[in-house]
Amino acid sequence: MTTVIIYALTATTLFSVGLYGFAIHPDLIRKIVSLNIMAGGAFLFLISLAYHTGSPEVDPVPQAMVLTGIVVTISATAFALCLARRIKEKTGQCLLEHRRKDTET
Amino acid sequence: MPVGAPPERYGNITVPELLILIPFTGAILCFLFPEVLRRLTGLLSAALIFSNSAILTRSIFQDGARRLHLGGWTEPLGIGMSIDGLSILFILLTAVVGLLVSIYSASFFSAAQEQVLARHFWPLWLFLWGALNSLFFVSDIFNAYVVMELVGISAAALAALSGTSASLTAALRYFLLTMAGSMAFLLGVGFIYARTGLLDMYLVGTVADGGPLMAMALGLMTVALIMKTALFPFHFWLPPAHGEAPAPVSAILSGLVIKGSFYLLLRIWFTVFQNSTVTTHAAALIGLLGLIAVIWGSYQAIIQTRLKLIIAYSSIGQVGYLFLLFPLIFMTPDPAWKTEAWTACIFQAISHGLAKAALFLAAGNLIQASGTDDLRSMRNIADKLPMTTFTLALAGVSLMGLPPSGGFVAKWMLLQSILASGQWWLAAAPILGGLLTAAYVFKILSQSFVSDDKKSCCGNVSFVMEKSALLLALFSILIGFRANEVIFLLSEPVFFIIPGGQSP
Amino acid sequence: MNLNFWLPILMLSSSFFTGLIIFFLKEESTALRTTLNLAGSIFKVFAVHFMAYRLLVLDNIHQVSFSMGLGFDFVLRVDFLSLMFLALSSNLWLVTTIYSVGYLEGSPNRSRFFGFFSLCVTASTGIALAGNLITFFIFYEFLTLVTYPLVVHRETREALEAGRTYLWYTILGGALLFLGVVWLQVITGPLDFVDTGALEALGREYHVSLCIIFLILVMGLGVKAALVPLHGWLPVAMVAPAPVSALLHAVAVVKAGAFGIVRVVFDVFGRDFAGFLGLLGPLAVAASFTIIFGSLRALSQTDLKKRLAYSTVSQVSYITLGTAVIAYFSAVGAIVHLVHQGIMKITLFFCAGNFAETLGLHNIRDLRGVGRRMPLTAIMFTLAVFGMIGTPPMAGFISKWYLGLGALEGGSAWILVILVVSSLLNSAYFLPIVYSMWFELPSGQWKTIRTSRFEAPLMLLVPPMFTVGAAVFAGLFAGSNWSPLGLARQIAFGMGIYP
Amino acid sequence: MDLVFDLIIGLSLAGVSWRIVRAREHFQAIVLFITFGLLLSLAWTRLKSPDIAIAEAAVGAGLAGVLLMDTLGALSSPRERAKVVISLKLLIPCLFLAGLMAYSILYIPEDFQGLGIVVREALPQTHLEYPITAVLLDFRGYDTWLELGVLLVAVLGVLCIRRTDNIKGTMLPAPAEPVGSWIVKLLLPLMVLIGGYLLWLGAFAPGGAFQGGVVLASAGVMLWQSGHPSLGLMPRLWWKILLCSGFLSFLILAFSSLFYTDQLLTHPATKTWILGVEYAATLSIALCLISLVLGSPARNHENKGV
Repeated sequence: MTTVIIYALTATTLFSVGLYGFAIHPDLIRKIVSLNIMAGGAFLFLISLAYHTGSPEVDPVPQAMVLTGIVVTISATAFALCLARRIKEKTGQCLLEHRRKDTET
Repeated sequence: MPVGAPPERYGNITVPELLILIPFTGAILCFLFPEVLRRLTGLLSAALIFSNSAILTRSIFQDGARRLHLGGWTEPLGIGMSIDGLSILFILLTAVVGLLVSIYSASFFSAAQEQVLARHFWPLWLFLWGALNSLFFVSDIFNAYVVMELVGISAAALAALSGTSASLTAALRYFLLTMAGSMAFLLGVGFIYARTGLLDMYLVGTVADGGPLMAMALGLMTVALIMKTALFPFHFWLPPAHGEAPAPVSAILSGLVIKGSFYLLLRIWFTVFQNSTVTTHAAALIGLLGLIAVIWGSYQAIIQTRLKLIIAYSSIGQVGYLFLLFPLIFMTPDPAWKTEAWTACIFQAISHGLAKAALFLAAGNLIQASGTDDLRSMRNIADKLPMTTFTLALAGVSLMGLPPSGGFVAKWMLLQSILASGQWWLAAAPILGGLLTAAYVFKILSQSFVSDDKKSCCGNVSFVMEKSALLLALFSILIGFRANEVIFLLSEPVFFIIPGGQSP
Repeated sequence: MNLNFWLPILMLSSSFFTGLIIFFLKEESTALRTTLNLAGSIFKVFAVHFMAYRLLVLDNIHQVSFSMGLGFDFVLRVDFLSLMFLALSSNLWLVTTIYSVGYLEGSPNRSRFFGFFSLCVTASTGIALAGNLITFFIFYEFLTLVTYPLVVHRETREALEAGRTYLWYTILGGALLFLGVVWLQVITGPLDFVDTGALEALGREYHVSLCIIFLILVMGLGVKAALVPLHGWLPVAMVAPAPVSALLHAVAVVKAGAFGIVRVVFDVFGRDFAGFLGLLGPLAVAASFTIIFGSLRALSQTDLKKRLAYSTVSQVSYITLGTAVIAYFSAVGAIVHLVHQGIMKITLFFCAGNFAETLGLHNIRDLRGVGRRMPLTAIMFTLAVFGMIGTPPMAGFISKWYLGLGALEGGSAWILVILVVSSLLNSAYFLPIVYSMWFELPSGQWKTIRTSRFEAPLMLLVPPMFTVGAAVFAGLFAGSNWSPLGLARQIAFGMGIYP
Repeated sequence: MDLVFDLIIGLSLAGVSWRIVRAREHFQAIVLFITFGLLLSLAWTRLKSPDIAIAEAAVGAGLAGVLLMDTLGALSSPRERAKVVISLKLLIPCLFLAGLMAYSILYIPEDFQGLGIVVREALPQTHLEYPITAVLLDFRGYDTWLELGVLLVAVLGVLCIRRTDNIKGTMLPAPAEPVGSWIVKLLLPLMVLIGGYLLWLGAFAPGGAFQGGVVLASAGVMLWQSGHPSLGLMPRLWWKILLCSGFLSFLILAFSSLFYTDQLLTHPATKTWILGVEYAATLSIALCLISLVLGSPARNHENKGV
């Protein structure tokens, strides 16, 4: 039980730290990294549950979910990074804040 | 009695799975085919999906809700799909908007400079359509997460379609927020699994009780979905994302995609958490946010000067109405009025979806004709594009909630249940919101009554584009006459649970 | 074919589809447009008379109702009151159409104008036919929508401003009405106009809510009926072309509000019950205040149409006033004034339009001696003015007479004072115009805007002749059963109001 | 002893994540992120989830690291300093959230069961012996299908942003100084072998389509980075078909299942099917990941405005 608690606590901490990072960083790449930390937290939470079934064998369903989740996250990350690079190419910046100037022109 | 899995009925031969298979097949084919064939494939798929949706609607209407077990594995082991009155309404909305938007796009993207866009539009749009359809069938919380990601990526890619720096930034902002929401949702799935060890919505619904784990899960999932639906404090991503995309994409995003996450929110609140104690404070808070959204969004719409931005801000306001449902359901004692509030909300979602899509398509016509969507370019269009002006007017009527449109039916029922529940503070939404809506709708329309001598107008707009926008606007009016059918679809025999304890 | 069902539908569609078709006509196809318009309006006039025959002589009940699925039905039902309003709107539509064809000859955007014009008439037909408050509300909002383009028809900055003011007022009124209607529905369930008395059956605990609902409803309707202080839109909306003002003031917008108040008091709450709740006194006071205020404001106007507008503010409130007194004569007076005010006011606006269109006269000062140049118009104007003031034997006299009798009968003698003061004020702001038209010398050369064989184009002369004739006959033959007064009496009887 | 180990992993994960957020330089943050991925793999090994450990090592630390580094190179000078201040306005809600979640975690039931038992009971009815593979491919095959869809859509999205239909054309030109080609020559066959082995293993032991695909993807990226042209030789249509192959195989399964059974995605009674699906999925995962990693816009501006 303690193991589960430790890892679950770590997981929620990671999620919160990731959220914090997501919120404070104006820079796109740091936002995306923070999102990946959040994802890591969510995955760790699921896996700590998988471990905690009492039986010697680990619950396969959360593991399968996390495998799926990892693929989804890497796809999303790659897509977001591609967008960020394109924005950099177009505007020379890598921030979300220059929006107003653009919409007016 | 708590409501578990719905009965399984196989009295007929309709195949709901086709609604997922056809768009996905279409998307793959569009991706593999050379460009000349893509448009044809897209239109063909759209027509097929539409006809299948219609058939399925009829079947649900006659035989009631359905439950599928994918792979032949029953829950909790496998993934289920559920098709009930609620999902079929959204499926039908998607089918109608989707078909007309597809027809519109076939013409919209045919201009030479747009062809490069068409190449990417068709596969992404069909993927999105398939993802939306599977979202409306969803009955498993982890599956919901995957589907949402599918919706999110394809929607963000579509939002970036026009490739301007503004649209790219808007798309990325939207996507990052969606992704953060998905993470929160996934963690919420974890919390639910930690409490119940289940993933199927209906099973969780029957087992789940209160407790910190469930409360946390509810909180995380609600915030996640609220972000994706662009409720008030999280609304900032919507106007640029919807305003900068090409017209058919805006129509899809505003009309359908935000409805998808709202649909999931309904499922989470009223299926997954049907028995756990939801605090009335949380519901009231959401209602308050909805109220603020109605007023703030409409106000912002009034002060915009670009047509598409007005329409986009209007989405924030109109979506706010949907969230009034929560305080109404959880703070109203009388089940009859709960049902009414419920119907009002769904009606609002549907009529807004139709009207908003029509407005964006009409805005697309305007842009194609005059090259800009500045409100001043609307002068003279009454002569050149009477059909488009008419579309704007009809859809505007529905948004304002004037009779006999769908929006009217929604606001009518909404106000009625607000008054019946005695929560007076909520009445500000339909009344004040209606006034503000009228203000920006007439801000648009009054321009078309001005003839300008400087004839900057007009390029030609194809017949198909004008007609498909007009049809959508007409539907948004006519749905007001079909309230009975909608109410029936949301009623007991067809719908799994009626929120508010009217279940048998 | 079941005429009881189809006749109301036909009434609505005769103008509705005319309007829709006209939208899609080319600007140049004047002949086709005029034909359509006239065909539609003539059809409507015949249909109304046929319906009147069937209702009054054959006692057929015309009713259309289908469910909207919202706990209420969409009901069209013809009773005496709606018949009267229908007769008014269909006849005046016909004359106004003729007038507008002449008036707008050669001006731009005529398809749009006539399209919305027909829709506007559809809306007021619907308001007349509505069998319950919800159906009434539907058409009431429709009316708002379709009159806006008419108000801004001239497309000038001023017109757009006026349109905006008009919208703010009417949409606000619509929202209030919406709130009231929904609230009433929540308390009582579906409530047709024929179910008068249902509210009385409710327990005492509802009385406060009912009072608030009444207030909200009257405020919502009062915007269109131009009850002070909700009248602000009306003088501004004068920028619209003359036929629009005429229609707006005589049958469409203002009258819709007044008609609504009549419906609410008589058919929804029931007059006695409203009186029991203590609602009629304040209503009467509000109406009286409006009457006096409107007249006073009219005195200070120098623009002819503006003066007429304030006169409308004042005159329409006679209807409200009559509604608010519990007396047979007041009821009859209120109902008959619906018609009388309509035909007199439309005449005045037609004449004002003639002055403006042929000689470019807008200001009252410019009207000096116009009686010599345009005698026919001036005569009609004078007759209508006398009607407005309430000189026998004009129609206006009948209304005022009945209202006065009612005031005495209802024991509210102060209303009599109001009537007298108002008549004096009416004379004060109308008679100087008449005087200067006939007895003063023109200040300079007349500039001619439009030349024609007569003093004005025939199309502009015949309609006011028709309406002023109606006003005279309504007064002269008031005793007949078929006069507006006769009908009003029957309506009162139908409502269970006896002398 | 385990407990101490757990605590160390937990604390270092939290510490590293905080360092990532607080890092001044982007480059530093990304290096730390790769460390973070490795630490996570460690945690997963500890939690008896070797499959995820493999996946994380290959994706979290490997592909994501390559992606981020690559992007960083394209976006800005990696040593660029970000302004990192602690914002209490944001920190306090986050701490509050963390506190709430920590509190609710204490309520995880002692006798938590999960779905493990149900899966084990149903396992004999499938043709697979390894439960995770069974969950992925059979019990929850729909999820896997949609996951392949997400991968494919991400590739489509990248193509859309790049405004091209030809994935190969978008790839970065091979670096001027390729990774030492001898390493590639040594590692590549090994990785392909490992990938295939993992795939084969998946039927009865840790491993499977996903892990195999990820390892193959890493091999492919390495191959490209080394300047080897082999990937570019594949015909365009084949590339496309392989991209779709996983999704397509599920689609075919779905259609055919409609004919012989009444439930979608029901596997037929032979093992061939399920293996075919798995192989197709492996290939398309590998190819999609390669396309995603290599298909981002070029760091040089030669393609600007395409």
